[in-house]
Amino acid sequence: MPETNIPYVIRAYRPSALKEALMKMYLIRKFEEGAEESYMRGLIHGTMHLSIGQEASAVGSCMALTDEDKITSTHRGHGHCIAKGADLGRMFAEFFGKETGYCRGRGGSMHIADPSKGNLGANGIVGGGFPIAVGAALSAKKLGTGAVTICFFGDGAGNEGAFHESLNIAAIWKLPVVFVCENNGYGMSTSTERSTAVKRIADRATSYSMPGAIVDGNDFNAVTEAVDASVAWARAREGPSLVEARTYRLRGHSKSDRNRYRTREEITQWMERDPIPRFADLLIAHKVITRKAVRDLEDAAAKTIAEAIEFASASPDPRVEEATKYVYAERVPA
Amino acid sequence: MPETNIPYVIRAYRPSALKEALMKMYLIRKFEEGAEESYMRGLIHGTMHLSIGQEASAVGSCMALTDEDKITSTHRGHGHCIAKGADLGRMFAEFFGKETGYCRGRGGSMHIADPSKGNLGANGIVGGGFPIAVGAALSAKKLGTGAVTICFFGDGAGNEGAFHESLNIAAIWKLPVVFVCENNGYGMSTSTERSTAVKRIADRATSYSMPGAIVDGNDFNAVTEAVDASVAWARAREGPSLVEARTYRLRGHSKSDRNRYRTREEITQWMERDPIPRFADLLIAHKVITRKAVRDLEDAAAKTIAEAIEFASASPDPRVEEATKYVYAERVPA
Amino acid sequence: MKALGTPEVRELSYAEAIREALDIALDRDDRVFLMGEDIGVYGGAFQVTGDLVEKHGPDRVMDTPISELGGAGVAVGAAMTGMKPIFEFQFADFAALAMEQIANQAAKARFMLGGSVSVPVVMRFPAGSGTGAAAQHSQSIEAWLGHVPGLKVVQPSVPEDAKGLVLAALEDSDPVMIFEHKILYKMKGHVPAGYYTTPIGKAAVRRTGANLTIVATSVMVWRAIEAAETLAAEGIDAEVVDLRSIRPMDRETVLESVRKTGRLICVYEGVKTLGVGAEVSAMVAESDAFDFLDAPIVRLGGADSPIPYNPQLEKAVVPQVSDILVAARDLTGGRI
Amino acid sequence: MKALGTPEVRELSYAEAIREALDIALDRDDRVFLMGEDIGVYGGAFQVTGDLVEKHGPDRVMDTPISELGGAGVAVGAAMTGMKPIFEFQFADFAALAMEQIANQAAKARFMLGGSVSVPVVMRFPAGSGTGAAAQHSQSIEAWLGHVPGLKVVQPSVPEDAKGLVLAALEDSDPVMIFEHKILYKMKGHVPAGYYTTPIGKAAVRRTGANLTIVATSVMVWRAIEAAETLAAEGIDAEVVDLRSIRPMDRETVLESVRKTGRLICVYEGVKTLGVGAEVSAMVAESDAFDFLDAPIVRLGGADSPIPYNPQLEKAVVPQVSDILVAARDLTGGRI
Ligand SMILES: Cc1ncc(C[n+]2csc(CCOP(=O)(O)OP(=O)(O)O)c2C)c(N)n1
Ligand SMILES: Cc1ncc(C[n+]2csc(CCOP(=O)(O)OP(=O)(O)O)c2C)c(N)n1
Ligand SMILES: [Mg+2]
Ligand SMILES: [Mg+2]
Repeated sequence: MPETNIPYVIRAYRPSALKEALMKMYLIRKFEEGAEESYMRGLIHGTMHLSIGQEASAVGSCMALTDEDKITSTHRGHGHCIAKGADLGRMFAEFFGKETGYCRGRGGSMHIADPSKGNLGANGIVGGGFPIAVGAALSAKKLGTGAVTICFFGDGAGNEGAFHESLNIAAIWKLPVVFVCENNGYGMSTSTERSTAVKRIADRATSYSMPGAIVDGNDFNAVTEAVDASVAWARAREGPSLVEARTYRLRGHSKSDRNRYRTREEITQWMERDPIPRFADLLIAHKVITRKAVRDLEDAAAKTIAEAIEFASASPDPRVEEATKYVYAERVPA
Repeated sequence: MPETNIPYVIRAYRPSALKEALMKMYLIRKFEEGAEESYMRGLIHGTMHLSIGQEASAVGSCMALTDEDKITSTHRGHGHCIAKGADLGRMFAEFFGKETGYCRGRGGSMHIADPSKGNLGANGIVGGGFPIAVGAALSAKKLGTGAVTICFFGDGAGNEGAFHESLNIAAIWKLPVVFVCENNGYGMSTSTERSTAVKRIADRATSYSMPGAIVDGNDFNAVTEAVDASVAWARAREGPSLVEARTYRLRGHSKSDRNRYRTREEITQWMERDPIPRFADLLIAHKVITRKAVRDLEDAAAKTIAEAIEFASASPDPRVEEATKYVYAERVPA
Repeated sequence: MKALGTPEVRELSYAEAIREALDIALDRDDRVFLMGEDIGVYGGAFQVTGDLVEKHGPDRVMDTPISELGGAGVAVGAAMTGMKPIFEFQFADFAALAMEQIANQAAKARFMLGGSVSVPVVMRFPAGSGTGAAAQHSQSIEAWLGHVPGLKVVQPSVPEDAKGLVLAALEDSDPVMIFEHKILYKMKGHVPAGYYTTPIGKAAVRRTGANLTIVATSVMVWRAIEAAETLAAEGIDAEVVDLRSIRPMDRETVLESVRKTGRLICVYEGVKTLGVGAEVSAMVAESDAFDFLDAPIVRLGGADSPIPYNPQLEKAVVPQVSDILVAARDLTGGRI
Repeated sequence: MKALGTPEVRELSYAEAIREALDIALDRDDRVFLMGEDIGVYGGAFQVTGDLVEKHGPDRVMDTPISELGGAGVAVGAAMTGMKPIFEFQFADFAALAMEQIANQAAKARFMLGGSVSVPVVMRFPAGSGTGAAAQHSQSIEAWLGHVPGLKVVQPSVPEDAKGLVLAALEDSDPVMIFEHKILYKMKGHVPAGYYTTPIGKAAVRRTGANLTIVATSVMVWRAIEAAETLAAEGIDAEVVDLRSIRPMDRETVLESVRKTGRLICVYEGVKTLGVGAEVSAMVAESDAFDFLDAPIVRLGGADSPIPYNPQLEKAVVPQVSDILVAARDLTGGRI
């Protein structure tokens, strides 16, 4: 096979990194399934938003990032969190409202964060992460850390004013931030077509004189190639860019969704474009991994999730007397 | 002269309408000068934003509008108000805080409005008028009035989130609204270049799949031709569009501006592109009016302004006991 | 048995009662239309609009993009130009994105323009905690809007009022903000059929009592009534006043009760500091009812904390029946 | 004559005092930077930043586009990741555009994330009426932010505190909101040179008195002092407490004063209903100081109205010295 026909990720990453990426995609899938099941079993309070079907954009986007690099995530943020290296036990513990959770049980699914790995947090406010991501990029520029920030957002979020203000500021100040739109075709029940006055969200990049690209968001290779280019662009101090990853959420919007706004067929069609087997097949085709080893990975992922759930279940609840701890800093730092 | 070389406005409007337009431009200029002088004399409280140099975009944009059509204006809104047919005495009365003012002395320069002529008001909030204009257009569509709304805004306002949200909504719902950007190169002290990540604000129209056009905002003919086309487009139920009129404010941003962010030369250059003599010359060249008649118009404008100031000065102040009148409706309408 | 001529009385949930009001309004007045995120085919995040889009069509039950500032502002602009829009925020918390159109435009337009425009917009805010939705989906921000002259702000606690206040809001020529409580949506109660309005600015005495006044809002009215029943068994006779309207506030009903009982507890879910109870307390403390007070005025508000996710913590930061009991016993102890 | 070792004391205006604090902060700490509309070469709408951009350069005194939500949010994000931004709103009124980043993000991030992040952002809000700028440029919205747990909210009334509170805000690891009053900017007062901080959460007794406590905020402190002087001549000895901090509020200083005087007037410019005075009143009415009260608690707040443009009307809707005199005489009349 001539060099140029070899997919980007095979050229750019070692087999170990690619296997790890596939493992992360399985972990996300099993994590979401585990969360769904835990929800059914009444272990999880409130609501949550599953990213089943969107694993490629989460993991693919984070390939070129280190723990110094930041991300801002969304209400549909479990995948981003795992892609950025979070501990699964602490994630489940958070969902179960436990003291060992990432937010010590105060935040739940919509606020899960792991600043130690550069994940500044999911957000309950659609579009809430836009300016925060730009601020993180501003810090990186000022502190000279060379870090890049990825701002994940949904197609629906792209209609918030915060999108416009943030992309504009990022552009005029040439900040190292990559805006990754996970366009899954809907904001809750409202299709992109009904909510968004442009066919290609990436075209909005022109309003900020920044590069914009559209990729198949269920194609790990395509996502990684585009986002890596954006990350490199940002690291080279060329400023922000926008990548639109076209994908689909295979589950409902949240736990209360009756899916009345889309058809069974549409969902089935997208199931056939599941990003995980596609990526596994790519790795097998390029001999990065064997089919058997893929099955092993998947099994290992399932086991890890089971253990994480166990850890979370066994963890203690926060003390009710400490309900309002963390509203303010306990002391002024030096 | 072949028909096609005849400027649009000469072809499209009767001489009486064109003379009236020139008169309005003089009225705006003299109004602003009168306001400036009144301010110096201590008759006006607070601050105000003069539109000297921007008369062509105000008057040119409103040429195709009737009293049924609406506009939303800005903090720099005196010109729009006059273009939309306001009474000058009541305008001055408002500036002087009088009961006979458009807002009964409660609003001042930044809130001047004349709903009877379709002017929904200046706005103290930059970008505050965007969604209001879209709402007015939605009413027109729902009520089937055929009315069009013009939303005036500045280059600086184009960086507010409200711009993005409003243009998007107007586009998806195909509403009869024309967004007219008066790009005078600065938002207060901040040049468009330093604040805005795109060279041509009209290019942002692509983010909403709507037509966008740029014109010389000091050229009455160009403004009118572009905005009239947009108004016709809206009346034909084709939806919104965006027109960027490149202009300049010859005075400081407000009364407290020391003009430290721009050069004398720049101001002088733009003085040479004053829209009023340019339009007068065009009308003279096309024999719509004589030079003498132009001078008469200018004199008449000055006289009208003097009378308006006199009316305002002689008007009564609001009664202090009625300071909080109009916070709520006095009664529920039938 | 129903007497002839009395209105039909049925049990509806709070959400159904609101939907009925919206339905009636859409039928009665062409100028009324609904806007909000996912209020069409989805039926609204809390199924308040339900199937209204099927009956009235997508032009009158309009799904908006996720653009709270723009959406609310479009409603404001439409209200200024002849329509009567009802805008649903998906969660009250998102009003933070639209405060400019609510507080700077809608609330002030009539005044700033010297009475030359009206802004008869209605906005609905599903508010409050208790659903495990954490800090950004559980707030009670009625105090923000209650602080804004030009707005009217109501907080129905029973289905009957929820319906009546929506219809009253539509008769009003000023902007009316309706705070609904998410955990009340499923609560059932008697709701008269047909058209009626519940007056804006009037509190309702839900239980009469002689020893103690409990002024409560929204879901706290239910907790106050429950507490009052327990207290009655202990010989403490509490009067429960459902404030219903935050702006304007029904001064007279509250003062009259306090003059009678001499003791006041305000119970509200919003953050205690600068919350609705602060205003109730101050209103009483500056009035002639002050002289009737036999004890300090107690406020039971939400803790000065965001709402936590964990359900036990979530409960701990807002007043519960037990908190009301403790406060009431404390306040009346040995003094009745 | 200046005693050896006492800090140098000079007269500076309130705006100059803030500028000096910003200058010191920029010098001391690389992480500090300023953001805001026209704060660079223009020097800020009220000339608070003045020529700081010349000294510190445009990377540390950054003009932002007219994007309050984005600008404030960028400051929040920068604060979460190691910087100490100071964001200037050109007018406090524009905070309505950024409430989401202030109240939903900055205020709640530490809590929602279980203590794993800090948001040491400082925001400055030029507030208040008296400049003829009408309804959208004259608001006092400290009550909105005072209602939000996670924030700290201060309101300096004198140049010395204005400087000291800016520097204290920068030492704080939580978001601190500083409400400055536009008509105080030119007011001069003693300001110590060099670095010092004024504690957040502490009120200041500006005048001691025995008959009456006047708790005032911001510009009202000056009016209260002026009134107190007139009252003194009439034999009414008023204590004036400058609240300084809205959140946290200095309960003890207020209660101590009320326990002594038995009478309380709260004077504030914000809208009366649900304004700062409501909280002060309720805080006293629920405390043990209640038993010391000899008279109702009086609130003098802004009228329940937007701020009008006409200067006479503008004055009429916010408390003036004469209003304080009337209230004080009324409250103490025949009862001292
Ligand atoms: C400001 C705000 N508005 C509305 C919501 C309610 N909401 C949560 S997720 C969502 C849809 C978001 O759509 P999109 O950005 O496309 O992300 P997706 O859910 O498809 O991943 C909505 C409307 C919210 N959380 N915040
Ligand atoms: C939301 C808001 N932010 C800031 C201001 C202060 N301000 C008033 S006018 C102005 C500049 C506006 O620039 P532009 O939109 O270009 O209009 P121009 O003044 O140039 O006509 C600013 C920053 C405001 N009034 N409202
Ligand atoms: Mg989506
Ligand atoms: Mg401009």
